[in-house]
Amino acid sequence: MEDALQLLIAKYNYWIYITLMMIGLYGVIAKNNLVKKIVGMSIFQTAIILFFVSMGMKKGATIPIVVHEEASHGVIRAVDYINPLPHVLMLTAIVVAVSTLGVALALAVRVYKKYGTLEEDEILEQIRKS
Amino acid sequence: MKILGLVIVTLTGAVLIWATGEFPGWGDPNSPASLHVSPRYIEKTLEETSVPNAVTSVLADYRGYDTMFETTVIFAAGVSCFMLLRLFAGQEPEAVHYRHLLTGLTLRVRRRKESLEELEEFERMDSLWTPHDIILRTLCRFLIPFIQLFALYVIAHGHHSPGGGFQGGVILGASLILLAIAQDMRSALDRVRERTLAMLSALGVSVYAGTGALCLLLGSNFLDYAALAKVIWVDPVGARSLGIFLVEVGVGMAVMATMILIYHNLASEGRLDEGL
Amino acid sequence: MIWQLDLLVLSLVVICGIGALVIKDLLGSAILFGAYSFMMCVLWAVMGAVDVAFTEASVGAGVSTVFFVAAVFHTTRRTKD
Amino acid sequence: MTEHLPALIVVVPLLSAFLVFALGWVKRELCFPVGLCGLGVVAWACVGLLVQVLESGPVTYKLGGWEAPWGIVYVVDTLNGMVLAAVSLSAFIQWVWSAPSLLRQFPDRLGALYGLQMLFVTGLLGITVTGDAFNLYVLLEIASITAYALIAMGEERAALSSLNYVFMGTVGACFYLLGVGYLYIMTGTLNMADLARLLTGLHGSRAIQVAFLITMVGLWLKMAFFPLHGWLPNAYTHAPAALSGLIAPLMTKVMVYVMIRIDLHVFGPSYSFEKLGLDRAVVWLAVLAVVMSSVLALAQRDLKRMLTYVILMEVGYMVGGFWLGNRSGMTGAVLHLLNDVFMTLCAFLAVGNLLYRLQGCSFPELRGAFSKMPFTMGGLVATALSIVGVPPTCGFFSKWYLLLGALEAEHYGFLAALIFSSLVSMVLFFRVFEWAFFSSQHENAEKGHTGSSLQEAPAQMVVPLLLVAAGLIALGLFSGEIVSRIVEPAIPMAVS
Repeated sequence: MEDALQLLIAKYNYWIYITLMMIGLYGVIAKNNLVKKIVGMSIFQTAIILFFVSMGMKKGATIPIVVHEEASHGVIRAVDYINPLPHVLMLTAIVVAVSTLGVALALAVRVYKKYGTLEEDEILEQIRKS
Repeated sequence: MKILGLVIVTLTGAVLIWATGEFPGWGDPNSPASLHVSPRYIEKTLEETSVPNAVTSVLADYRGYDTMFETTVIFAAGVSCFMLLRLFAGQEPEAVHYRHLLTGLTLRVRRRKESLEELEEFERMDSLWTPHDIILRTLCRFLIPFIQLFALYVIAHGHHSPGGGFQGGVILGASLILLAIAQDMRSALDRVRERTLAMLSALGVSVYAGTGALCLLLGSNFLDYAALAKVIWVDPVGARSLGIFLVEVGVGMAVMATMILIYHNLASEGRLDEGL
Repeated sequence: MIWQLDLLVLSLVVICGIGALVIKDLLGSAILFGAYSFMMCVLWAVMGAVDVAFTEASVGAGVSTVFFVAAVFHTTRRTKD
Repeated sequence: MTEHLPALIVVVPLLSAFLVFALGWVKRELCFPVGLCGLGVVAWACVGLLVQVLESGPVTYKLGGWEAPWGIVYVVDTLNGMVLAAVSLSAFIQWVWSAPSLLRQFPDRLGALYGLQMLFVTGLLGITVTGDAFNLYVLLEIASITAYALIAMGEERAALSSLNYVFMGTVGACFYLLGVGYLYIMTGTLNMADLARLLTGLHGSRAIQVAFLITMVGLWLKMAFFPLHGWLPNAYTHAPAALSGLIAPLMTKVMVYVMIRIDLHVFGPSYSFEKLGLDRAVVWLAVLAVVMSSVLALAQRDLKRMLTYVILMEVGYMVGGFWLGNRSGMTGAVLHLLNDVFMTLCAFLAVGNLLYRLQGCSFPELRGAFSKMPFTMGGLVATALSIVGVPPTCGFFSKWYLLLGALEAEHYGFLAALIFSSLVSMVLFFRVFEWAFFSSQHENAEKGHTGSSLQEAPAQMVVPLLLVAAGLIALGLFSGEIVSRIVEPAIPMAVS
């Protein structure tokens, strides 16, 4: 019991991140409305970003901007600063997410112009009829 | 589809959670992620690039190649939206609406023999009724310069504080999007033409890639900003810092122009008329 | 950080995420997605990822939501699920 | 200058993409020649790099001058040297070939279109050349976003198919990213060589197993491996004819290359094939992929749509051959990767030529094509021979290695699938030629609607097609050379 609680406290963050990812993934797979699918896609991407950012976290450390006074004394210790690498990666990932979002919405607008609806089953119905 | 989705999601989630058992604890300072590669970035950033913000130095220098493509991604998205949505052969409508700004009256002009657009007190409208929000307009007029100033600060001060080209560019773009929402897209486009936007976005990314190519021409590796020391009379470390600033400006330009381009095309379905 | 607050923000994120997917109005979905992004941004700021939080605040909660609203404005708010 | 060749192959197309897009606003006629120059330089750099690698071993290039685990490096060995040369050459040929139909179809947005095409090529070249797992993701997204937009420029269902591709592709890329995240949290590095070094100590780890699994699933989604192929047929069918000549040959093949790279040079062959015990299951999946896609291809009544199922079949070959896990199978897969780029290119160039003159390319519409468009159909015949696997063409040799691999691994299911699909493709193409050749008199009697106006496509479109068709035979003739000098060194010694 004690071990399980310990595990829960150490890992519950990861579990919530994965839950979020799965919510997004479910949205992409199972939703019928195209804009809803796009929302699901964005949730999925953002949850992955959250997972990455949490990797860089160090308890007891501060944000990765080196203070000049410390530098002049020649003691910059990596332990005192949060790992900047995941942040950099995730800046890129956020940009990718917003780019995908823009293109996907443009496509959704085009689909709506053509079929007059955003529901996937109604669109497929129209295609089958023609 | 719903059941299939649920099954896939549960399975994937279970597999992913099963693997977390081996992860280092959340926020563990001794995890491999914080021990192997990243300490160098923190310990050497001042010494090697003279940029205190480790995120900026890693973003624009150590992994600057990633960032170049990050900017390219957003450029590609802007070009894609433009290409997918923009309508060129616009049918000229038979009747055009104008609003008399002083009285708020709407005129419907059937045949546009003489254009009213030159006259100061008239404003073109697309739908029959759009609200004439004097408070909103005046307030945005006041706000926008400050937003833009802040954006420029964010770009310029990215070396020492959170922020940088990307964030600043987005804020700069958002200020013009705000103008397009609060007034209408036509007056926003009067300030910055579509052609200017397209040129700016291409120019911004070219500044980034061009800085890298300049280093190549100066005999170093691609994106090795230290090579710039040969042309600007500073030491290599200062040249790195300057190179980072240069590419941040490029990123800011590209991101600003692209965000506005995407918004304009999305919000008017490519007609670039009144917008929302 | 205080773990109670952490848990609160985390559960708000999950609620906003689920809400954005189940609400039967696309405009509402867009706004809830904006709230989701904003909560994310708070989480990251707390984790010390200030640059990422800054970006997410301007991109995820700001520009993305505007894009969503623009797209919904030109399509429809109606949805079946 | 030669030490900077690796940088040139990405920088030149990138800068010319921006230039082409800007020129689209100023002087539209210049877009084509500028892009042509850019791609010419790239093709020269890629071939030069391949020659350099063949002469003096793998080349490493440090971007920004930073050492490997901290900065991003390029690593070029014979495997990606070969893929680079194939990608750049086929992009160059496609650029020349597509100009007339693009000019006719999209005169108003030429600059944006050319710019995106160039960015797509940049993305693919970058994916191929990079030695960093995260950098690969960014470039993957560049290639994907441009591909979404280019596909959506088609008519009818294109936007919907492309949106579907957006969902599947983004989920695939996210899975890949998540896999990289799992690797990063366990090892703390993103560089591929460094990952390979650190992973040898972590072979028993569950997290690494899951990372391997989700990376593979993500890549399979991207390459449309059988159960995850849903997006490909619609997307490629509805894409504009001129652009599917660029996307169809390159996208899936580069993804197969990425899978080979990750399996061999990040996880290592012993981990990928022995530790998890997945190899036989994956080969059985590939068998299913080959059989199902050949059956589905039989059900199609449209040439372009049929070819998209042939692409799925080829993906099945490559994945199956690779996962056989022995030397012959891998040789077959890598050789087939090279051959398939040009086979698919040739097929889609021919279809593009047909579509330049015809309304659509369902079988009845192909009537009389042989007599009216002899060169185009000649190119299609060469492709068909190669896809079926008739000896002088290149398809035969790679299939031969795949068969050998299946025999060595005693995997008779894959063997049977190979033979079955070859027979089916014979039937497939025979049907097409029957419509196109034997029905011509029939059509003359009826004096159909398109009959008199049908003529050969312009020379700018025919000559590239014939060149590629000749290339198919040349690749076949030199395949012994290619195997011994390029493919063999690319496979690690550990694979027996």
